[in-house]
Formats: sequence, C-alpha cells, structure tokens
Amino acid sequence: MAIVNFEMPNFLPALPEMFVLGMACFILILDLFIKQQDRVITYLLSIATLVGAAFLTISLSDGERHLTFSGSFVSDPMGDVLKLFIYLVTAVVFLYSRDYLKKRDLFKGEYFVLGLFGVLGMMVMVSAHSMLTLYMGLELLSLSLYALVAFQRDSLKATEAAMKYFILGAIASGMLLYGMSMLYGASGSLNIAEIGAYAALNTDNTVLMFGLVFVIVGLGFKLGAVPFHMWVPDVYQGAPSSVTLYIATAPKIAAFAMVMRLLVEGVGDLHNEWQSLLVVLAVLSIAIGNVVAIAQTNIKRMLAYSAISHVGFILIGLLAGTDNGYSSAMFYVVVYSLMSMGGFGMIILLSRSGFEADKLDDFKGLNERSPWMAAMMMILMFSMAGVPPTVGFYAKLSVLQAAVDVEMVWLAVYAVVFSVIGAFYYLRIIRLMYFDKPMDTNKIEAGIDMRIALSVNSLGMLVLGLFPAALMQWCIAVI
Amino acid sequence: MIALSDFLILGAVLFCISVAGIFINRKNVIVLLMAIELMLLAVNMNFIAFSYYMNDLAGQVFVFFILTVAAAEAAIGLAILVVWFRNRRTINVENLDTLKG
Amino acid sequence: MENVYLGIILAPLIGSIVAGLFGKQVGRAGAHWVTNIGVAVSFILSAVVFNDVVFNDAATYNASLYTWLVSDGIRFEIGFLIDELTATMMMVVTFVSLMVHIYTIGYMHDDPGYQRFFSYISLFTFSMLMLVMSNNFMQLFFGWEAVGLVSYLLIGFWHKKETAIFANMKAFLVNRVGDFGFLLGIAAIAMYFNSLDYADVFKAAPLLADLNIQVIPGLDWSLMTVICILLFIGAMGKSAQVPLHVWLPDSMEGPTPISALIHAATMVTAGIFMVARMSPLFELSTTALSFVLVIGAITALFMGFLGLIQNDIKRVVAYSTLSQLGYMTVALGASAYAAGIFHLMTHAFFKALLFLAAGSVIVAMHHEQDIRKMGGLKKYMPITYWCMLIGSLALIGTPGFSGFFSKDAIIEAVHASEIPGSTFAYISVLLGVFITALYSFRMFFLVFHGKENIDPHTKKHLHESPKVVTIPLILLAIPSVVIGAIAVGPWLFGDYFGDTITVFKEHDVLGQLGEHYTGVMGFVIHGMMALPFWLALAGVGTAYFLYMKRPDIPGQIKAKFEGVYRLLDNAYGFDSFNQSFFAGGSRKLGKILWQIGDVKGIDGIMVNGSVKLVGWVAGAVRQMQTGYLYHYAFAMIIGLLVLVSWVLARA
Amino acid sequence: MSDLPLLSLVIWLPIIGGLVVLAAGASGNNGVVRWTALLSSIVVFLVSLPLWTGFSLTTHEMQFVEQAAWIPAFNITYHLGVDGISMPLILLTTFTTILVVIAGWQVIQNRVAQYMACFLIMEGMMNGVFASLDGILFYVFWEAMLIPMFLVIGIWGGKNRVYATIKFFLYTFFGSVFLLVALIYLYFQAGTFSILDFQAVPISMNAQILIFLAFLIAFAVKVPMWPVHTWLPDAHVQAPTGGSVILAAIMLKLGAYGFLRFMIPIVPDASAELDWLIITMSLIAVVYIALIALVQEDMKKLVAYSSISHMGFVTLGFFIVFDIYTQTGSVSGAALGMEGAMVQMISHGFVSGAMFLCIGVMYDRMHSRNISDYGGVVNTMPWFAALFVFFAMANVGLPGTSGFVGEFMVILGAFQANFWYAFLAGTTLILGAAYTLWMVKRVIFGEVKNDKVAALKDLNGRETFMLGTLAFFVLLLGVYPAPLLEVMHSTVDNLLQQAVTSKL
Repeated sequence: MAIVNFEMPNFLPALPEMFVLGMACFILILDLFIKQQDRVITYLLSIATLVGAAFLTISLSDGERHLTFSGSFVSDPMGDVLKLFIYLVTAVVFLYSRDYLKKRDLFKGEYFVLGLFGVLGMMVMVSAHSMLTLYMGLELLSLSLYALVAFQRDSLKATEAAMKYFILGAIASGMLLYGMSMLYGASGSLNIAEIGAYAALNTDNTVLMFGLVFVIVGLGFKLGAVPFHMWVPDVYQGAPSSVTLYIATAPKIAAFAMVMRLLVEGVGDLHNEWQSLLVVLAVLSIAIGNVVAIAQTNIKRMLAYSAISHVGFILIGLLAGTDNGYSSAMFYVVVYSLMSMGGFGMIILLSRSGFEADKLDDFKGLNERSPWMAAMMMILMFSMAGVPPTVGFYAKLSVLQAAVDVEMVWLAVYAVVFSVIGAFYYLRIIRLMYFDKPMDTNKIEAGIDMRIALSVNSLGMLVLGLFPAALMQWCIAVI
Repeated sequence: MIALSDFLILGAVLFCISVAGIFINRKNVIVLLMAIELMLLAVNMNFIAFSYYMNDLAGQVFVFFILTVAAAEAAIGLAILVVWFRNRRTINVENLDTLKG
Repeated sequence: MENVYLGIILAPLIGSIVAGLFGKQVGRAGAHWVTNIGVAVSFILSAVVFNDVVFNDAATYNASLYTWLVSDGIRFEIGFLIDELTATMMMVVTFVSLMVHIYTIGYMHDDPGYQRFFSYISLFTFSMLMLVMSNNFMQLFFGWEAVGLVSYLLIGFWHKKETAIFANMKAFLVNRVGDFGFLLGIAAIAMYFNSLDYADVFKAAPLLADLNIQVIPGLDWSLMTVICILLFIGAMGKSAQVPLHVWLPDSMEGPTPISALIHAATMVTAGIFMVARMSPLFELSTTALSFVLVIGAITALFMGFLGLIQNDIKRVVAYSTLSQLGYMTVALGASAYAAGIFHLMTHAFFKALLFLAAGSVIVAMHHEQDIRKMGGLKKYMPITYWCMLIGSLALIGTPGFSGFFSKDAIIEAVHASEIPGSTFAYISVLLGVFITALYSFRMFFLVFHGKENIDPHTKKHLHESPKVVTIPLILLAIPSVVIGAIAVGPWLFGDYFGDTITVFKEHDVLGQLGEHYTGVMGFVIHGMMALPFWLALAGVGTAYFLYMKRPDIPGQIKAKFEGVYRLLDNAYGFDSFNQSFFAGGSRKLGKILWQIGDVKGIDGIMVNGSVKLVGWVAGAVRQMQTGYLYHYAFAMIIGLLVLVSWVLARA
Repeated sequence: MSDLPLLSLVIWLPIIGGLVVLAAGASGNNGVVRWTALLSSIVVFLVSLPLWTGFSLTTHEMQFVEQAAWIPAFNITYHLGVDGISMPLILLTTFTTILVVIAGWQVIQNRVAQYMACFLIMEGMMNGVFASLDGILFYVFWEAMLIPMFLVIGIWGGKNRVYATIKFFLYTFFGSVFLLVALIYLYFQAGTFSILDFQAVPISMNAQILIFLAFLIAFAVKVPMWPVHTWLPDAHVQAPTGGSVILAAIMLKLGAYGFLRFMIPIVPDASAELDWLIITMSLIAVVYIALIALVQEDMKKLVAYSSISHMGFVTLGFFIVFDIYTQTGSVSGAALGMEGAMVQMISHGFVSGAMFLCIGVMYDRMHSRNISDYGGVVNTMPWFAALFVFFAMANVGLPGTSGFVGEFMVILGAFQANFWYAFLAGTTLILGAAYTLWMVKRVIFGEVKNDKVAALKDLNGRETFMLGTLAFFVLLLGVYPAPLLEVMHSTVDNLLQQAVTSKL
C-alpha cells in the first residue's frame, strides 16, 4: 500500500493563517520566559503578529480566488478584506485592553495568545470552504473565547458568564454539526462548492432543508440573533470589559463570513427557503434587541441588546439574497464592529482599577469631566442609532435599500420604526453625558495612546459618514 | 440489514435525549457537559452512518475531528466549571443566576 | 398732483414717527408742534386738492404709487383714487384731526404720555387717509386695519386702567370679527374679478350681476349679495352696527380727543364711506341693501334707547354716535349714499364738537364724568355751554343746523325707498328722532342747568377751559351750524359726486326727493312742518319736563319699569352674552381641546402612551431573560422547533 | 464672485466656524468665543447675500448648482442648488443665526463655546437641507440637524428639558425614518437619489399613495401639523431663547419646504387624491390650535401654539392647488396660495423669532414665562413694550407687517378653492388676535404687577439691535413684499405645473 497521488497542497493562500499560528505558538512559549514587568513584549509581539498577518494578506491578495487543501480552504478578496478588518479590530482591542488589564493584574500572556488563537479561528472560518474547516475554525474561536471570558478567574460574574457561554455555545455547535451532518448526508460531500452544486439541482430536498435549519440555528447563535441570543447579554455583562470588547467585535465579522460561506456560497440556491427563516430571526432580533435595551441599566448589557438589534439589520442585508444585499450586510458588519469597538472602548476608558464604568450612571456628566470624550461617545452613540452624518446611518441605509430592492418594503419600514425605539436608549446615554451632573468626579485615567486611538476610532465614524463611498465600494467589489 | 434511516433515527433520538437533558436538568452542571457530549455523539452517529452508506470517508474523518474537539471542549468546560465552583462554591445549574434581565 | 397726495399722506406719518420714536429728544412742545404742523400741512394740501377736484372739476386721479406685489396675475398695488368722495373725506378727516390735535395740546397737557399720544393720533390721521385715498381693496383693508390698530392703542392709552385695556382688546377683537367678513369679501372679489382695483371691479361688476354661487352646496346665492354682505360685515365692525357695536361704548375709556376723532368723527364712519365707495356693487344686490337698511335701522333706534339711561357724559354721546351711525347706514341701505356721506360729514363736525365739549367739561370737572354729579355748569363755562348747545341742536336736527339737512334727507329717503325693510326703517328713524332729542337734552340739562351737584372741592377750581381747547370748539361749531345749508343742494340733489357714486334708477330715492327740492329755505320750511321736527321738539320738551321741572319722575319710571330698565342697563345683554358665550366659550373649548385633546389624547395616549407601552413591553420581555441556563436552552430549542416546523410546513 | 461654490460655503463655513469656536472654547475665554461666533455668522450671512443678488428671476431651473460624485454605489451625489423657494429660506437662516448668536451673548454663561458651536453647525446643516438636490444628502442634513438642537434644548434648556428634548428628537426621528424608506423606494424607481430625477420619474398610484403617506408623516411632524404637533410646545418651552428662535424661525420651515420639494412634485397624483387630508389637518391646526393657544398660561407655549396655527396656513396654501385644479381645470389662483404660504414662512420666521426673543428678554430678567407673573411691563420697559406690541400685531397679521401678506394671500387663494377653507382659515383673524392680544394685555399693560416688574430695566443696546432689526424686516416685508415674490414666481409657476401633471 503506497501513498498514491499525494499532492503537496498549495500552502501559499494559507500563509497568513500559518503565520498567525506560528506566532501564537511562539508567543505562548516565549511568554513563559518573560517577567511580568516585561509583559509588554508579549503585547507588542501580538500586535506585530497582526500587522505581519495583515502584510501577508495584502501582499498575497491578487484579486483572484484560490482554492487549496483539496478545496477545503479558499482565499478570495472578500476573505482578505474581512481578515484585514479582523486584524485591525483585534489590534485595537489589544491596544484598548492593555491598561485595563494592567490595572486588574490580568495583563498576562494568555490574553494575547488566546486572542491570537481566536484570530486564527476567525481566519479559518473566513477562509473555510468545507464544513470541516469551518467547524475547526469555529471551535478554535469559540474555545478561545470561552477561556477568555473566564479569564478573570476570581470574578463570579465572569466565570458564570463563561459557564453559560460555554454550555450554550456547545449546544449551538452541536446543532450546527447536526445540521452539517444532514447536509453531508443529503449532498454526500463536506465541500461547500459541492453542496452548493447539489443544492442547485435539488432545491426541494427535505433532508437538506432539515439540515439547513440546524445550520441556521448555529449561525444564529454565533451572530446572536433572537431567539438564540440569550447568551449575549449575560456574556457581555459578565466578561471583563476587554474581553467583551473582543467578543463584541471581531467574531461578528467571522460570523458574517460563516453565513456567507455556508448559506450563500453553499446553499445559495435555496435562498427562497432560508430567506423566510432569516426574516423571522431578523424581525425578532430587531424588536427584542431594541425594546429590551431600553430597560437596561448596565451599559454593557445595553450594548449587548443593541448588538442583537444590529444583528437583525445585518440579517436584513443577508436575507435580501442579492449581491447588493450581501455587500451591504458586509458594510454593516464592518461598520458595526468598528462602532462597538469604540463603544466598549469608552467603557474601558472610563474604568479604573477597582471600578468598572459599566453602569449607565457612570456616564453622567461626562461632558463636564471631559468634553472631548463626551463628544466622541456622542458620535459613537449617534452612529449606533443610525443618525447621519455618522457612518451608522449609511450602514442602515445600505441594508434598507437592499431590502427595498427585493421588494420587502414592509421589512424596511419595520426596521426603521424599531430603530426609532432604539434611538431612545442611545439618546439616554447622550442625555446622561450632557444633561446631567457628574456623579463620578475622578479624573479619567486612560493613557494618551488609548485616548488617541479611541478618538481616531470615533472620529472615524464621522469621517466615514462624510465619505462612506470608499468603504462601500470596497464591500461591493469583493462580494 | 440495518437501514440508514435506523441510524438516523438513533442519532435523532440521541440528539433529543441530549436536548432534553439540557433543559430538564436543573441541578448539576456536569450533567450538562454530559448532555453536550451526547449531542456530539448523535452527530457522530449521523456522520458515520452517512459516510458508510455513501461510501465516502470524509464523514468519518469529520467524526475524528469532532471527537478531538469534543475532548478539548470538555477540558475547557471542566476548567470553567472549576473556576466557577471556586467562586460560587456550588455546581448547581440554578445558581448560575446572577446575570439576568 | 401726485406729490401733493404723497405729502398729504406722509406729513402726518412723519409727524407721528418723530413724535413717537424721538419723543424724548424733541420734547413735549416739539412733539405737538411737529404733529400739528404735519396735520396742518395735510389739511392745507387737502384743501388744495378739494378745491381742485370740486371747484375746478379736475379729472379723477386714479394711479398706483407702487406695486405691493404681483401674484397669480393679480396686481396688488398701493395707489390713490382722488375724486369728489375722497376729497370730501380728506377734508373732513384732516380738519377734524387738526382740531383734535390742537385741542389735545390743552386736554392732555399734564399727561406723561404726551408725545406718545400725538404720535398715535398723527398715525391715525395717516392711516385714515390711506383708507379713504385708496384705489383698491388691499390698501383699503390696510387702512382699515391700521385705524383699528391706532384705535386699539388709543383706547388703551391709559394702560394702567384695567377697564381701558379691556376695552381696547374688546374693540380690536370685535373689529376683527368684522374684518373677517370683510376679508372674505375681498377674497371673493379677488376670485371673481381677478383684480382688487376699484375701477376694474366696478367696471366688471354688472357683468357678474346674475352670477350665482353655492356657498352652502345646494343653495344658490347671488354672488353680489354674498360679496356685499361680507363687505358690509366689515363695515358693521368698524361702524359699530348691531350686533358688532359692543366695542364702541367701551371705547370711551380712551382719552376724549380720540373719542371725538376716532370714535365719532372719522374712523367709525369708515364703514359708511366704504359702502358708499362700493355703491356700484351694492346697487347690484337689493338683498344686500335691505340687509344694510335693517341693520342700520336697528342700530339707529335701539342704540338710541340706551342713550337714555346713561349717566356717563361720554357714554351718552357714544350711544348717540351709535344711533347716528345707524342713520347713516340706513341711508346707505336706502341707496341714498350721498345722504349717508352728507350725514357723515355733518355728524363729524357736530359730534366732534360734542365730544370735545364734553371733554372740556370733563377736564373742568377733574375727570368726573357722571352727569348726576354736575349741573349748572353754564355759568362757569359759557363757551363750552354754547358750543354744546350748538352741537346738540345740530344733533337733534333743528332746522337750519347742519344735522337737520342730513338727517331729514335720510328720513325722507327712507320714506321714499321701496326695498324690503324700508317701512321698518322709516318707523325706526322717526322714533329715533324723538329719542335723540330726549337723551341729548337730558344730558344737556343735567350738565349745564338745574341743581349744582358738584363736589365742593371741584367747584373751587371750576373754570372755563383754556384757549387751545375752546378755539377748536368754536372752529367746529361753525361748520356744525352752517355746513348743512351750504352743501345740501349740490350734495344731495346736485351733481356733486358725479360718477363717484352709482345709484340705479329704481333705487334713486334722492332723485325723487330732488324733484321737489326748491332750495335751502324751502327745505328748512318743509322741515319745520314735517313730522321729525315735531318729534324732536317733543323730545326736548320731554327732557325739559322730566329733568328740569319734575326730576322725581325719572326715578318713578325707573322703578315702575324695572325690567325694561335692567334690559337697557345691560345694553340688551350683548356684552354678557358675548362674554360668556364667545369669550368664555372659546376659552372653555380651548381648555377642553388642550387638556383632553392635546394633553390626554395626543400626548397622553399616543405619545407617552406608546412610550409607556414600549417600556412595559421592555420590562416584560426582560423578565424572560431569567438568567437560568435551562431557560436559555429552552428558548433555543423552541426557536429551533419553530424554524423546523416552519420549513416543514412550507415543504 | 459667482465662481465661488457659494452653496458649499454657506453650508460648510458655519460648520467650520463652529469647530473653530469649539477650539476657541478650549482656551476658556468666552469673549473670544462669542466674537468668533458672531464673526462667523456674519461672514456666512455676507457670503449668502450673493445668492440673492445673483439670482436669476426668469428661470425655474436650479441655480448655483454644484455637483460632485459622493457615493457612486447608490448614485448619490453631492448635488446642491437653489431655486426661488429655497434661496429665501437660506437667507432667512443665515440672518437668523446672527440674531441667535447675539441673543445668547450674555444669557449663556455656561459652556458658551458649545452653545455657539451648536448653532453655527446647525446653521450649516439647515442651509444644507435647503440647498440639497440629492435625496440622501437632504436626509443627512435633515437628520443631522437634530443633533445640535437636541443638545441645545437638553443642555441649556429649562427644568423639564430632558423630557422635551428627547420627545423632540424621537418625534422628528420617527417622522423622518419614513422619509428614508420612501427615498430608498424612489431610488429604485429613478435609479438615482437625485430629487430632480425623483420628480421626473413616473410612479404608480398605489406607490404614490404610500410615498405620500411616508412624506406626510415626515414633514407633518416637522411642520408640525395637527395631530403630531405636541413636541413643539414642550420643545419651545424648554429650549433656551436661541433654540426657540431657530426652532420657530427655521426648523418648522423645513417640514413645509419638504412638502414643496418632495411631496407635491414627486407624488402629484397622490397629493391630488389626498389633499383633503392635508387641508383638513391644516384647518384643524388653524382653529383647534388657536383655541388651545388662547388658554395657555405660559408665554412660550402660547407662541409655540400660535406657530403651529400659523404653519397651518402654510400647508393650507400649498395644497389648495389641487382643489382649484379639479374645479376649474386650471391652476389660476393657486399661485396666490402657494406664494402666500411661502411668504408666510419667511414672515413667520421673523415674527415668531422676534416673539421668542421678546419672551427671552423678559425671561432673562424675571426668570419666569408665566403670564400671571407679569403685568404692566410697559411702565418699566416702554421701548420693549412698543416692540413687543409691534410683533404681536405682526403675529396677529396686521396689514403693514409681514404677517399680513402671507395670511392675506393664503385666504385669497383658499377662497378660490372653497369658501369654507377661507372661512375657517379666516377665523385666525379673530382667534389669533384674541390669544395674542390677551397675552399682551396681561403681560404688557395694566398696573405694575409686582416688585419684580417694577425693577425691570428696559432693553439694552444689544437687545434693541436684535429686535429693531427684526422689526425693520417685518415692516419692510409688510410694506413692500414684491421683491420677495418676484424671486418665487418662476419656481412656483413651475411647481404648480408639476402639481397638476400626472405622473402615473
């Protein structure tokens, strides 16, 4: 028995993944030998890893679609763009987290290594072209996140959140797998392209449909869509803010990629079938997210519900089932991850050692404490509410037009009505910052680099709002 | 001859049991972990069955991966359980209730 | 000539601006000089114009000054129409105004708002001139409202006086009711004539005489009737015709000079002027004329009754003004426009005279206005006395005095008229003569004759008014006596007005009277033998008997006819009705709409209600996030089941 | 001069000015801040003047057009231009902003830079709304404008400011999201977001009706029309003087402007079909709101309600065209209503702005807006009283003031459509006078009511300048409105043609 026809796969398209993997392992080991006061090396190396990965991704990107590893791995422009944003977001997350972690004695190598493994998981998800790779990436990400949430070991809330996240996440991946097994059973292949080819010819296959539902449940969980959203508020609230920041941003991009790979590239021809399911999820998410957020007093929890509602909007773009819709969903998800990065960043900014600025009341009178930061937060809040001239508006605009394009005007109307309800809780934060007297009169401790990064982050929302064309064009070009 | 459908039904039954285990069990977190394992097994059953009946090895390969991941998952799950237990001094599911609303 | 017209208009305006905005700088004397000169200039120039138009028969001037705006093909312009009617009005307005200006120097001598007052009355003169000189409806309306504004400001001149500021608001609002009709009338004209220029409208009017419109669907109304009645509603407000008369008695809260100028001589006659100006329209609708006639008759008679029981010297004169305005309106209704304008003019003189004389008395009495607290003033104030007598005689229509000619002409004209309502009007105006004489001389006797009821302190300082007061009185007394005799021939029966006033053959009552006209003396002699004269005489006699001979009888009458007295005392209940129904009702309605409509309904249920609902739902849904893992899992599984069944159901 | 991108300048200069003011505010020197703000507003006003002087009266085409690519993905362009409807409104905005800056000169001591910056930025955005010819650009300015106003009311407002400002924001936000959906729908019909293309594209009746309703919600809230007006009294009462002035003078006009720019030309058939709805709402606004104004105890609330009532005239004037056309088959007469409504908008900008400034003048001294706290103000503030009565009279619509022109024309126009429209609209003559003069009576006239009133000081130079300038314009517009009308003729004629040209 000899190994026949063993072909060396083309590793080149996966070079960034391999680089990140190598670096993550390297940092993991290196970190063992670094003294606590030099821990910043780990931090810098992690950032460098992301920069390097970005460099590799850019230099390897030639606008073509490359399949490798027997078709289980794909490298295409959409994936490249999404990966770049994942690097960017993660790097900023690291930056925002640094001081926060230091003040809590959490400034450990694990955080960065787990973060990098998470990035790797996301990269794999983005580039997955087989259910197997997809699953691998997903689990790599999930396991890293579980660990990160429980990272603050002495915190009851954090560990409880981790527990819940873990259990629910496991159930969700179980369901996803179950669905995948059905898809496999129906189509006879794990390869997404082949599943797609099969689905194109058998649009009324019950097993396929059955599997599809389970897959959508798994995706819905990852995105945090109602009714698979229950983990979102608890985890966002319970996890240390720096971890929440991470969970709330980059994985959304990866989840989007997963939807694109599975539903669009895979069973895109079943669009008619899954569209109605996504409509249900979108409708519920927008309603529950926006309404329940109103009743919150914890800003992290509030932003969690806001995330749920944003997911509803992303789903609107996806369910349109047109290239226009996909690119607008992509635009939305990118914009959303940048916005929520700023939003959670602001919470981190206001936190001090022994003090989490996660109550709404902690934002009271921010304008008197720091007019500049209040203005930044205001931009972020208006952006989340979708008020022009911030980029959040264009995100909404693009998904709404995608819905109208496929003659789902009612859905657009529904979404905008709930976005008005949603505006209320964003306004409440602005109201607290600007119209109330401060309760907390301590100086803001954050370092200058954090302030600058956060300012750039927030102002970016405004600048992108004034000139949204480039990013939009980019999203359209790569879909 | 056992038909494919029999395996699938078995898988489905396992899946249902695990699901039931998850939301009926209100006591022990460990049981939850077990239920999750069961769910993965149900999936494995499906994969293997399909793989066998379709003469396609990919499904079985997938199962190996699932098993591996499940092991890692269980490790992490137990680790989280331990840290949680340290904080809460219980592994009762009903006590996972400080975060809500 | 255009510059002259401009001068007439602008002189008082400039005076007003200087006195008003720079009152402090120019000082009190400066203010009265600048305004007096302004009005004097205006008067002199008006006289020039009058001479030109009336004696030199200059062609009618009708041209625009500038285009206010153009919209939809309708040109809204500011311009002048100068013909006999206008020239006459200009003379009356500027003359009386000048007299009042002079008089004011004395009357308001000690008032802290001296400059302001002069500014206002000059502004009034300007506005009134704008009104009468207008050649289009828009400008007419401008003047119409502007005089209303000044009237508002002047009634409330003593703004600390609660009654005054109530009265001025009331005056403005009641006038606005009239203006509301007036504006709708103008709108109708704009719609059907596509122009607001008098000349265009009058030219086109006969073409539309037979046009019917449906204001209320299903009911055909003649367009002309609708337009004329709407316009007349405006006149009713301004000229205080029942039921929009209620503001005029209250307007006496203002200083006396303006009672004379605005609320007797000029502004209140704007309505009369307007109807006369619109004669080409009114002639086209007998219905409208009847309406005018009846309203006028009611006003003439019933407002006269109210004069009988007033004790405030100015209110007596005010009610007599109301009644006289009724006479003028009756004349208009009878198509005797010339007689109406004639009475307008004579009335302007003698009523201004009466008011100023009353003002003279009031000043002398230290602002005591109750005639029961006067008496025997003749010996203290001889000039005032004689002037008042002349005014009263003119008012009651003593043959030979100006009022006689105009009033007699009206009565005769109504007698001759045959339109519906003319009989009622005739009886009313006849009865009115008696009443007029009765209340005029009741006041006259109570003030100047009989027992002195003056409070001793006042008595000590009682003396005749200064020259600035008495000279205008004398100057007004002269025309009050003679103007009638001078003007009656050409005005009523000659060709004085030319084409200015249009009267159709079938309505031409003055024409009929003119056939019997034999000159002034003949008119006087005829008047002496006619019923009105005897009625007036009877009125004077009754007054003499009741208030000089047997002062106890009025009290007994009052006691005996208490119901009637109360009715009159309440002025037929118009005020209380308006107060409770319109003012109170709209406030109540407003409150209901506000509290129930806005606060409870829209805000409470729709706005805050939906906010509350969302909040409630948020709270409720929030409860579903129990924190228990098995609930979370359960939710996922329910979701899964729903999706599965959804798909299976579809498949 | 004409080569300059004037419209861009009037939009971006004030925004840049606002940022400069914010930067100046960091120094903590309020004097510098105030002068910078004043200077910016004056410069912007001067820059906007050539819009008038260089305006061509003979064309209904857009003028001063600027167009640049912006978001090619959706065919959204940076497209600016003005016609006879929008140009006067831009001038009104630039003019009013100067007054607002002056009005806040002394009163605002707290966070001056932010205050001034808010108004300057708002100015730019409002100009942007008037100048936009692209639907999304319009919407961006339209919404973005809410932000500074939200802050102005919320930070510098009265006791109940938070409720008021959130109500204001959500109300208007609620309205405008429907506009957004309608715009998107139109985009798929027309292929671009250009308003001019929207106006040209044919649309089916059903779609028109839905778009009509979406527009109606958006614009009716902003105008505001009954029954979506209840945010206005609250916002006005709580807003600082400057905020009230901008709200009344400009923001309300945006809604009305929307009717002209969007509703009538884009969905003429639906407008013709449903004009009764708007006319009914307008007439209810005129009468119902006037009655409510009558019983207000708070001066600002009273003037706020009076604003709603006056805006009822505006919307009435816009929509009578359809009735007239149905009856006579021509648009003759309709221009009266539409141009009258336009004049009413401008005039209301002056008059209500002035009324709010007047109330602000009193509030600064007495810290009360309750009518019952006043009485006999004329005794201590004669000059102020004179101006107040003048503006009150303008509010009442006295001929010779600007308030008259619009009302007069609209009533004349409404009469052509239906006697009863004119009749109901005309009741404002009485009711408007009633509530305004009753307030004047209680506040201005009478004996000095209390020691506080007795201690009042008359206008200072700054206040005299503000009110005097406004009085001048109110009078000028009342005496000689022709130039303003000339600017509009071509545009309105064209608009009327669009209104009666079916797009089915």
